Amino acid sequence: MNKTDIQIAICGSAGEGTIAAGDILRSALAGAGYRIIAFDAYPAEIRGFGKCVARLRVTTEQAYSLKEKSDVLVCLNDDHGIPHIGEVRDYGAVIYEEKSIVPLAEGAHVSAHILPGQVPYPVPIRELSERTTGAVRSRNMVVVGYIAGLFGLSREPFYKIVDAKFKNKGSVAVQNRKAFDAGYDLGAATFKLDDVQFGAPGEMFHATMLNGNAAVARGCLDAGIDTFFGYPITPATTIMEKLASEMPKRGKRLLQTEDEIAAIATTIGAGYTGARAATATSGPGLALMSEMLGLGVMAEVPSVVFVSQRGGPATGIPTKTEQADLNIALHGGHGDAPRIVIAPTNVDGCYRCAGKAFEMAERYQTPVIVLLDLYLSNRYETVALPAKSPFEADSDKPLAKQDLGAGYKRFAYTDDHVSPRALPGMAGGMHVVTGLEHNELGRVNEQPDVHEAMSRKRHEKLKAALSHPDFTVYKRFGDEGQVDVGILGWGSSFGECLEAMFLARREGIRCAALKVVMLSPFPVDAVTAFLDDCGAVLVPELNYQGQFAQLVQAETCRPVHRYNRVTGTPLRVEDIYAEVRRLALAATRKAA
Amino acid sequence: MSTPRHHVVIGSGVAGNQAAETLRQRDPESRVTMITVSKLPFFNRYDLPRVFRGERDWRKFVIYPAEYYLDNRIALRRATKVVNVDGARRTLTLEHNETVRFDTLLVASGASAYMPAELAEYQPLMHGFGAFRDAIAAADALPKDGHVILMGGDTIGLDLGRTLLDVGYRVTVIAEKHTFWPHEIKAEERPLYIEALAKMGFEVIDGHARGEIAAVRAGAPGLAPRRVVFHDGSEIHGDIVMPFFGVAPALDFMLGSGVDIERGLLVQPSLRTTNEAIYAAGDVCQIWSDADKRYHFYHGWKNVRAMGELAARNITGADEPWVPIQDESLQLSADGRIRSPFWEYA
Amino acid sequence: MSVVVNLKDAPPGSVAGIEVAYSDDPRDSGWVAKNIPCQHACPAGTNIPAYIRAIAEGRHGDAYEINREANVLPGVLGRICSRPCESACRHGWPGNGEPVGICNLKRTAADMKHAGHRITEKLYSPTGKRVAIVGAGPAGVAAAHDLSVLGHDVTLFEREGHPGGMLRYGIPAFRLPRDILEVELHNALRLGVELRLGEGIGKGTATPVARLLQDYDAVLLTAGCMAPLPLPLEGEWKNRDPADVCADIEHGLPFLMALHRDEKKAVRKRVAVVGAGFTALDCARVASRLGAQEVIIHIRTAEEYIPVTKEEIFEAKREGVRIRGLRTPVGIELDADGRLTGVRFVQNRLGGWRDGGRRQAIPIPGSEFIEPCDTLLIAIGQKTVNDFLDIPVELDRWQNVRIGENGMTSVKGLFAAGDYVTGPTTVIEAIGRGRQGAARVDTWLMGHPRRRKVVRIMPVAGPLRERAFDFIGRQEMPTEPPNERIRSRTLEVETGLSTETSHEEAKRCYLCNLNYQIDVDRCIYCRACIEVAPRACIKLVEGVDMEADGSYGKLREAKEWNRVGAIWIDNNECIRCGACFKVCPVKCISITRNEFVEVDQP
Amino acid sequence: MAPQPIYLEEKLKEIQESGRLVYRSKAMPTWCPGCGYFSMVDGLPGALNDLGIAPKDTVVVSGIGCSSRFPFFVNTYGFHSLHGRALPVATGIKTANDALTVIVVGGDGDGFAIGGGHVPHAARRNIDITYLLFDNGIYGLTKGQTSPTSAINFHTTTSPYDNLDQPLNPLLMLLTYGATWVGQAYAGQPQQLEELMKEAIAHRGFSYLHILSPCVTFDKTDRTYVNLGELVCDMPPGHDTSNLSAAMALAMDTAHPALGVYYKTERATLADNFEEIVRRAAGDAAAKRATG
Repeated sequence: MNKTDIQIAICGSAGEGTIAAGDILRSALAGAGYRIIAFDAYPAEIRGFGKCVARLRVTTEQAYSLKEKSDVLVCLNDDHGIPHIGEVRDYGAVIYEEKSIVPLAEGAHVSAHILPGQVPYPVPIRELSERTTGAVRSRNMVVVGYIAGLFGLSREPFYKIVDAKFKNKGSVAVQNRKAFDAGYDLGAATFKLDDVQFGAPGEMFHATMLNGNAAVARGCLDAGIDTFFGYPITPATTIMEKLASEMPKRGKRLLQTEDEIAAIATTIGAGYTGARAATATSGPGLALMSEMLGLGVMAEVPSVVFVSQRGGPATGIPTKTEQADLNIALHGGHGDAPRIVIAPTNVDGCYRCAGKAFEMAERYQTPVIVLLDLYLSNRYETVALPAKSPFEADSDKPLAKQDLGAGYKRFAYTDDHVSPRALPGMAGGMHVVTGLEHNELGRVNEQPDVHEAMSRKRHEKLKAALSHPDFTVYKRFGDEGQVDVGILGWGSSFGECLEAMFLARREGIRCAALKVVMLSPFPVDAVTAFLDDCGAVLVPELNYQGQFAQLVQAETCRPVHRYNRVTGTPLRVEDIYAEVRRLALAATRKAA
Repeated sequence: MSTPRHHVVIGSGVAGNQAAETLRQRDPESRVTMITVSKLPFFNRYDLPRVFRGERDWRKFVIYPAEYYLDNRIALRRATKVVNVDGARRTLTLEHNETVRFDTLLVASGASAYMPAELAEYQPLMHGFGAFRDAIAAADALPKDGHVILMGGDTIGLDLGRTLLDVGYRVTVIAEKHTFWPHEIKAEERPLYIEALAKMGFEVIDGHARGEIAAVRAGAPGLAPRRVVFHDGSEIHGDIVMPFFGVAPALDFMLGSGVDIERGLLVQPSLRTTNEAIYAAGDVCQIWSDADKRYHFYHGWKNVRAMGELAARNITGADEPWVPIQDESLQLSADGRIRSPFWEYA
Repeated sequence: MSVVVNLKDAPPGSVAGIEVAYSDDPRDSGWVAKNIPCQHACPAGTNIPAYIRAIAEGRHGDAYEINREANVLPGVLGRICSRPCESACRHGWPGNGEPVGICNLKRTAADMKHAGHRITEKLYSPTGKRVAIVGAGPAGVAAAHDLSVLGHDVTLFEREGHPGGMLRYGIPAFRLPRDILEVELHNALRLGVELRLGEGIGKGTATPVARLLQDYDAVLLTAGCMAPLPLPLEGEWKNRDPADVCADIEHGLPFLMALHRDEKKAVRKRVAVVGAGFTALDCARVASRLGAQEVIIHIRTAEEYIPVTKEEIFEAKREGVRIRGLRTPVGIELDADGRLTGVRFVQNRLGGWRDGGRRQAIPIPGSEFIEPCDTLLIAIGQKTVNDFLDIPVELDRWQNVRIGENGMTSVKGLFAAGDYVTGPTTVIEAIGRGRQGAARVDTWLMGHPRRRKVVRIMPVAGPLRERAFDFIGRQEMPTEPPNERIRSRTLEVETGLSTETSHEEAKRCYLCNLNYQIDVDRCIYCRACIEVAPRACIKLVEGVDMEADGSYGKLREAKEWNRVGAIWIDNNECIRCGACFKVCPVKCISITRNEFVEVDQP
Repeated sequence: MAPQPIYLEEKLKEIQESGRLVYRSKAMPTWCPGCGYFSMVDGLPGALNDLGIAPKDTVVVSGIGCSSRFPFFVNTYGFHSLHGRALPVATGIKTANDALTVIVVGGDGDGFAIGGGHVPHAARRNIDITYLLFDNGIYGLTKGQTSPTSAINFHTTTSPYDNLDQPLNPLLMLLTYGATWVGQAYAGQPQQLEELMKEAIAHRGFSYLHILSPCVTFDKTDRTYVNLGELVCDMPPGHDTSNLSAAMALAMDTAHPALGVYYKTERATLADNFEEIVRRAAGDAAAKRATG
């Protein structure tokens, strides 16, 4: 049985259907039983002349990140395709538009840049589209068909996806099938010179293909979300879009507010009533929400905020990925405002963190921030989701009957620092929540000892989250015991860390990796123990400051080596590995 | 000149590659671009019969590794077709609508199989042998112990025929005036050579006796897939039919370039065409011979390679005339075997 | 859309209820001249897009009539035209594919028109003037037709037994069936033209030219170009015509003419033809049919440069004809019995360019060689003969009669036209020249030109095409199998397009007479049109060059927003696919049909 | 009507000699081909040119959104600020330097959703700026969600069961908020658009021009060129632009959006009031105006 591990990149202008082509390819291949990791990059302009790249890695065994080199590159457009030719491996395929309709200067055509080891496949993409549909917009379907034909894939999964995708659009499905077939026939008739081989999918991987945002939405739904409020912002919008179509089906409510300030306010209002409520935003929105999050902390109202990070500050690079909102997530806002911050590392984690976030928000009566980033939000992976929701339907601290009535203290001091919460509508539970400092009853109180005690309560109650049931706070991979190099990673870039660790071990380096999912409260003991096992520790992350490295150093008082990139693109496995190798060599030299 | 000279070579065969290498050595600062319609880098065409021995991986046929082109700074542009050359402006247009400027141009586009006009309409029923994929397609169509009909039977075809016989196929040659091309054989010696073919294991049919070839047809159900029908009404059956009528220069793109063309590009003994910036080498050119006052084609990989080298030398300042280095005479050895200098490449 | 054109009522006003404009602005006439390359290339100025559109709409009769306005023999030209239009066709421009099969469609118009098709002739009132025309070849027939339409009494003199000239006596029947020729000649001449066959003119005849000048108000000489050029040989053959010496050597044109007078002609086994024109090819193909085993055409330059269509060369090759280049005959080899054994050639190299796009061939000294053959047909060209003239007429340096701008020779009332004036050309050119000659005679007789060419601009509701049409492949002309052809001297080689294939072919025409324009005042520069354009045909422009004749030249494109004066459709690049028209959000793109029409000038 | 040939070089000369190209930047607009915003970015240069306002004396301020890319395509001073915050930025500029011509451009989401809180205040203060509101009834930059002016039953990604919220009536709002010049134009009628821009800019006080425009990429059903082209109509004959009630009545007829000037009046501007306050502070009793 041939193992399949093929990465396809499709490159074109926004509006050429680049992303849609990637979507159809990955959906069809997932439908055929392969495992997929896919990530698209696209610009702020809707159409215009911006570049889009859709990449998908198709495997029979679980992979954790995209590969450095693609096996197949499709250039829908010369200008955008040329810079990407270098990412194709030797004997990989470069598929490109055969002819230009405008005269080109020397070197302006993809064919001028194909390296001697790569295999060129000129295709009359535009012509086939026009020939079959009379228009240019089916170029992407021609290309999808060509790939399927060239690599001998079955047509059926593609037909299924095309029909489903365009089922409400009249003749579009038929047109697109025609364009697909035209591409397929040409691909099948093309003499194949590359060595890209699709093996059979192997044991059918019965999975759903989701991107991070869709997984978040599924997690919300499985956790029984009641209300959602949001304001469109890249790259979080699709969470709302997904929920907008799904929640009403379950009788649940979603409101698009006029801005993020309103979004968090409404979320907290709903949370106050006992509803499971969430909002989703990105860095700029989180900044707007900071003040209101403080109210959530002070009022001990559960709320869930999904934050998908993008390049900042200000409007920054809004369609590029970055992990630079860790600090604002941990510390944003005024005053001592502790909150739970968790960061999934893959699409499956998005689902689990989303569901668990509602449990934690309720159990610890606090805002919970789930940190994603554009790379994870938009990354597609095939995941096997549980058939039945694994999340608790109600995580609220049980409220005993005797608690209610005249003596009811909404903010009572308790052993676990969590107070029993009464919801509007409960007889005898009436109380006032306020942003002002208050006593156990919720009455305004500015006494020094009260503020100190209440601050302690708000901080201490969160510690229990470090042992929240059925939740992976951290996890170690690779060699057990003492190792030369350890990699400490978080969030979306952990997949690259893991692949780099596997690579290092294949190269004979004693190496281990630790993923940290819960960032606040911080699992100090576990991380310290890991650091003590490692000769040197590398902390790769997608921000300039080393925000996570700072956190680790501050919490553990141990030195770490930072590896920071802010290119707007994901980390590269080879780069992380190079750092690991450097550290390992240094260790060997020191030992010698 | 502030920008480096740009040498463009059209064709990535023996002549083109030899020329590119020589240009790179003799003009180290220049840009060298090699343009070819082929998707494969330079491979050994003389090895193609190996396909019928089961060798299917094109990488085993390739002469140079990819790094060769990178190391030698030869920009190799594959799957790229030149459609037009403007000799006055020194530009060429590629089929995909890109314009490339050159300081010097070497046309080494070689030749493609010649197909007599009366057989042109039957081309879909025949298997070519010019490109790697043609060889694969022919091999795919041929069953074990199958029967190959070689029409014409030039030296390329006979060379393939030797391999086919060796591997155990049945091979029929329909001999006519292109048989043994490019060798010229006296009419009286011809029967001896035909006889020699038969000794080698070929089944030989004299096409002339049958009124030359009339048609190639698909086989009826239950019969062999192809049949060749002669004017005299007789026919023979086989699995594949392969035409070997010699070659014709591939130079459509040079029409309108202002460069003189008869059957090939007409060049001086220096291999220069009538445009001082444009040279030609290999099967595409007809070289003027002062000795017999005629234009000549020269064939065979040794000649072609020498032409590539000479053209590149003359492009870069030498002024040397062409001297053929491979003789073109066909011989019959004492034991009655045919020996062609074009077969001496192994 | 169906439009009935009625020129008699033309300007100003409307055509079939559609308001039209007429313009003689050089920008508009320049547009038509440049943008309809086929029509521009046609020596007769045939309105090609209009007739192809008619075929696309299934109106073959109308297509035939549109042809007939420029050329009275559409069925003939649809078979044997040299097709300068197709070389010019926009569909054949780089990147656009193959040219439209214009000539084949012309044949379709003739072959597929209704059996009871009625010919339209726009007759002028009788003038009472009498005109004699000498020579019933293509030029003479076209002139006779036009002059009779214009109301003159025409007498047409022809030396041979039938009208048609080269059409009948030069072109073999396998290319031009005689029934087709008969019908169209009859149609051209039946408006009262008096046809006098077997009547030579001039010296030694009953009808000297001087007499004609007395009896008629004007005389038009269209005597053609029927004398073969002698083969210039060297050495012992210098200034000798080998055809006079050896029975195996003949001049091609007399050979063909004799054959077409139904005289018995034969060739031997190995035929050599020297020459590079249609006559040489016809000789070779006839020789194949007469049983030759080897037919080789020897040419001085190379195949690339010879002035015949590629299709013609291909068909000849399929019939076994071979072409060998770069050789000039210099001598003849005879055996002891005086029979031909071979032709001595000298090897040529190519030289510079001659006028008319031909290459020069320069013999290489000392490179002589002999090609064995037993029949030689010489077809290196023709010239006019003037020895029949019984009155002095001024000649030019090629010994052709000299005519002035009014078409008249040095003798008052004596006009000349066609190949007789220009030297040998093509049939379509001869027809164009014949018509021009007729117009000049008419102008002289009436004292002023009676018709004038203007541009008619007619709005069109939408693109008449689909982008998908551009991907239809050229429909190849089906032919009889080579084996069948060789057995017959009259079996027409080309069998004609079918109804379906002709319809497909007609759809391929870009309809270059449609002018796409953007109303700059209404354009919002949104570039929706550019996005859908199939080529670089819509441009952001800052200026336009003006040509010396007052027409538009190249558009100057703007790269920066603040230099963009207008978005404009470059009609030179435009392939009339209509995509821009469909997509424009503010509907600022208009389509008009711009074409030359002749209007009366009272 | 008989066809009228268009002669390119005459048209180019007319456009080039007009001087309007000076007001364009070098950068080609990046909106989707066919976008209505093209007619606006073409109209403003014409308007400024006709008014003789030099590019250096003009500031174009915008927020975030498709239309807010506008400043990049005109050759004036420009300020591309944050989502919804264009009006306050413009207020600051105008307060600091009253000699500048300040034009605020923005879309329906920017102006009436996130920035909705700013609009009433800019209007009631009668700050002498021109607000060009490009209304396509959708969020374009975030790829097609409902906006505050989206029609009822409009289907978007965030209203998969259709939008059921009543759309705002910006014209009515602005009339209510106290804008002193209110008009409406349509992207598909570029000449009129340009005329109205000119009048709005020339107006002394807060002028609000509402411009109907299609989003050709995300709205294929509602505000298309075809639909808008059929709906829009001329001002009723004899409309009295000084009659606020008549203007409001007209603004309420959203089924037939009339194009032209709805209402205009003269009132002290923010700058006037600044000056008045300065005078009052200086004790100039004579400067006290009747406020009635």
